[in-house]
Amino acid sequence: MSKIITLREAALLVRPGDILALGGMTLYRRPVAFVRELLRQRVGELTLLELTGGFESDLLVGAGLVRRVRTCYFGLETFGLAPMFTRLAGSGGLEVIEETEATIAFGLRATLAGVGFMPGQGLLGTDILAVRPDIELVTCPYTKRQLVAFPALRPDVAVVHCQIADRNGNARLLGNKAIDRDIALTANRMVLTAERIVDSPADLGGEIDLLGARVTAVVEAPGGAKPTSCFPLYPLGSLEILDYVLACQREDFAGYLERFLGSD
Amino acid sequence: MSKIITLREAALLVRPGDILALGGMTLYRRPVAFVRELLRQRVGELTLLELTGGFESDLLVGAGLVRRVRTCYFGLETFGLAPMFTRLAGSGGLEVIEETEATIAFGLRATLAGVGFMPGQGLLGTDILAVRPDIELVTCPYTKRQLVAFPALRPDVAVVHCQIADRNGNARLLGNKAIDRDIALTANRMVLTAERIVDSPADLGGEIDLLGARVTAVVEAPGGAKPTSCFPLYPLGSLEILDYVLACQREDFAGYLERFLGSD
Amino acid sequence: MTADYTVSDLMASCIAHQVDDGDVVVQGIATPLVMAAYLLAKRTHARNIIFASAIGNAICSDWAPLSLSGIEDIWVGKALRQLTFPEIVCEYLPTLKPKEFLRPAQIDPFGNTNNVAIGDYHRPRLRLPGCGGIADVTTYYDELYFYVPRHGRATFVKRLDFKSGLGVSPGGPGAAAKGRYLVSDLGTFDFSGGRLRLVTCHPGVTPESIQAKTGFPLAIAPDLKETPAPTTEELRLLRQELDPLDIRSIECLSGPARWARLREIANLELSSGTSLRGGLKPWTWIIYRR
Amino acid sequence: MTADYTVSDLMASCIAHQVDDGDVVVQGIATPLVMAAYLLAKRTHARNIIFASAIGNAICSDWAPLSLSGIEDIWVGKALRQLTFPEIVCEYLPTLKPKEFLRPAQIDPFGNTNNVAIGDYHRPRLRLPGCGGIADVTTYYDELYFYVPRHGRATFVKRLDFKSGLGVSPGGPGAAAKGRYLVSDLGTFDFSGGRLRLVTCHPGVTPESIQAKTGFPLAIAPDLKETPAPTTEELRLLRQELDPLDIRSIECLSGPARWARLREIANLELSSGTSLRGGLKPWTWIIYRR
Repeated sequence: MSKIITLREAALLVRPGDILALGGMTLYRRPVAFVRELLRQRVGELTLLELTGGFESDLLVGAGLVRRVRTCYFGLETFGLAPMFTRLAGSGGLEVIEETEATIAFGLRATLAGVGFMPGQGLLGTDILAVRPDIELVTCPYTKRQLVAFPALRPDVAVVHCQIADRNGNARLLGNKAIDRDIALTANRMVLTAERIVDSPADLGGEIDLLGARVTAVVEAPGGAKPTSCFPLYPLGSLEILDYVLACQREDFAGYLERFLGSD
Repeated sequence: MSKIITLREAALLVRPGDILALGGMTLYRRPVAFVRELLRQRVGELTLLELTGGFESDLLVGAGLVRRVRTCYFGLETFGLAPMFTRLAGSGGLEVIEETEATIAFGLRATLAGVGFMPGQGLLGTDILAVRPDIELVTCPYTKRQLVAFPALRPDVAVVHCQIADRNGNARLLGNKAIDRDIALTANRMVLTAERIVDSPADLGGEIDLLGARVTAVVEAPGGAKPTSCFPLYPLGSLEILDYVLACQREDFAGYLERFLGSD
Repeated sequence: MTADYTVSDLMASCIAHQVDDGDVVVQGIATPLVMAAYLLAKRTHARNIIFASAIGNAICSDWAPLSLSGIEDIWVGKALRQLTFPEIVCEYLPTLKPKEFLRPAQIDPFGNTNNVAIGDYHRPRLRLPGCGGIADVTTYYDELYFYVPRHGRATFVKRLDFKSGLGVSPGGPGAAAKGRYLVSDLGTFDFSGGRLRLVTCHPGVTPESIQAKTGFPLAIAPDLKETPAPTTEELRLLRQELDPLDIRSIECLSGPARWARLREIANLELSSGTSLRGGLKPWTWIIYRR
Repeated sequence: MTADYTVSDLMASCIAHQVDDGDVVVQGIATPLVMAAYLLAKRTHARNIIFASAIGNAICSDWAPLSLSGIEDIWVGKALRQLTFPEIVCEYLPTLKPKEFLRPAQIDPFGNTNNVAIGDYHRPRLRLPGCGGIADVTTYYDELYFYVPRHGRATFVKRLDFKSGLGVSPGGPGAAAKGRYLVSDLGTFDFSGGRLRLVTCHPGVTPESIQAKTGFPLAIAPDLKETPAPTTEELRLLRQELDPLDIRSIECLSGPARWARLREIANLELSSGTSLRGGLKPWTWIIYRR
């Protein structure tokens, strides 16, 4: 019973309304090929859960498939603001759940530990708490100090692009590890896209980052992170990212999207 | 300003009454050479903090240098009970703070996060809570479920034996990782003993497990884990462990200790 | 018991049969019998199981024969990944809820266990090594599996001296479901109705002799059967491939017999050089190649 | 400002001087100016600093020149260790309390900052990318360091639209200690007395012109000085070794000028093949050698 399926089949694992967690960060090792297929199938009403939102996240937002984003940064780094996120979040067309590194990291750790929260430092004294009325405080029973109770986070489905995986979904991540291991362990469904698939763990050439036992499906997708980077196979496609920024600048998101979906 | 010092100098970093955390586990990659030096200098009134206590821990206990142990297992695995721990804990000559894997793991994570506790599953319904009146419960503000608030743990001094380290204390751990990274990051003082010391991180041949920035002193100690194992350099000295068990069996701990201190 | 196999062979076979293909299985400290059984399952009907272990702090899918002095060969040399212990405890165990065979020093009819102290906790007749993570995982594992290599009234007790592992409350919710299986050197048991119940007697063992060695009245399954003997292929695998030094049988021994056997095995490993095998994955060796 | 160096050279030099040897220093997202400064410190007076970074999720002691498309060359190819992001957030940052230079979109006189939204949060005039971890780390860092590449009244505000980074409460305990340093393209500042205070003006800049571009009354140090220019050796290192493509200057640009410069750098990297260098450590390459 092989886990290897096509991109088209894998995209069916994402259902409208899902909390979709994307691996990698901003412009690095993003599951772009998978997102292209989601855009083709127009799976909508999504909640995007990411460490940082970037290029392909902005396409999903611009295409109207995202209802809500949960991330601590959504932008194109040195290339500037993420155009569609900036527009839609500014006009009220997109719900933003204000996250920080700690709400995401401790939230996933709470789910991993099987509990409803993790206490940590952060947020106290800032306005984040005012726009996150769902976040409660907790008093340390030992120090009596007030702490933030970071609530547990769990994706419905996680999608991670990796450099190399075996047929069971054991995978190595080179480059940023981001929160990929954590979304893979906590998601109810987990899709792995890989530059290369090998037969057995012994062929991976190093320790795994993702455990096959938690992987639902594996898709072969060489170049599947482009134009984001896939260290050390290919660098960030800076010119492609600039093209996107400038297309949006001249109000041509729709045209860009059409060209993007036409490419493969 | 080199961090490289001798075993004798390093042992001075442990002060009477310290909470001493030992790296490795049970019979694997234990800092035995360092403990031999502690036994020679007779640094006492120690609280031993370990994932699991084993051979060298039993020597410290038998020599009367330990006032209190904090561990979730103290024994010699397949070789049976740890003779001196068993005797002294049974006769009231040793205080045992009953730990479990979770009290140790979450306790160290609390310290790492800079908070007084971490909530987790475990202990509820068992008698551990009855003998650990210092452990409080906490209610999850979201689920209203009662959880154990594992209290923060911090060693005064941590000692870890590694296969290879650089002069700054960046080190790789092969074999069991145990709680070594966590005691190294949380301890106020940190001693590293190493089979081999190289000049720079580039000579380590792989990713580090311990960060030099948190290491106080580095000691070259080839064979420094014997008779416990140091994977893959040398296996467990099963016959040596048996010799110890049988010496204690014939009430000759003192003779064994003398021979042990005479060896190097 | 016939002379064809040992009781540890039989127990390894019983444990192996409880493992399903695809399981994540966990081994505690000093449990070679369980390791032999997991390897047996992997080499027969459960090729895709994943091992995790207290020793090695690793997840593995590949395997090596059992070893006394070179126990890390299995867990480290063949690891898919080595983890830190806090990762295992705070993340992997609660998330994966693996199948684990626990060995209690005391167990009551409801699957509550003690590995901390015999007698009064503060002045014990026998201080035990401690419960490791049993007081943690038994609060959230959905199913409990046990093994007892030396069945006796000291182990099967009406009332525990100390509860360091959580079974079920008599008649409590889910009582029947949580306790699942126990194998001793005398028979196999389930927890039907929430109480330990004898299901099969090992060949040559009577239910009366088991009851006599059990410190509380045993429920007995109406269709009590004999435990099936290990197959010829299982015995071949155990003896020739998985555990040729018979390390699994150590758990059934105690005192001088155990020490003698340990010495014998240690000497055998030393003379045959099996205590540190080759075949380790390259990244664990990188530092020694230069 | 003389023609000998750019304002980003000067700011890099200023930031480098704030780094002490042995520091653990952290770089946030999209902050090449800070990276250039850290490398400059490492190559001059602070050889033993350790870098950690949001991009790369790694701890490094070795370095590589700045790159736009190959930014991971520094952080991954040269890593002492790659970490998962939760390890960094939940463990390393609170434990190491590193030195980090934050770039606020808005900052008030007390070092409170905003990187979330300009205008009303729910209907912002400009939605910003978000604060990353600034709302977390500023609650426990003992000292705060800032840089502002484009000094203006939009950034230096009397009252924040949204507080996503914690400075000090006016007159609160430890107020003077927490805010430590700010460098902009016009001058350098401390938080003496708990309020932003001008300490040096960059060459050619007057305190009046800085006040005119600051949205609140500025305190001014009694011994106001001129910011020392970068040394010849610092300029040589920045231009020839650390950042020959002048990626650090991008942060001082905006709009079409920025896009044009980015395109120029990207094309340069493509043509020179510098966007993915060699020299990566062997274990990152293992899978490609076969």
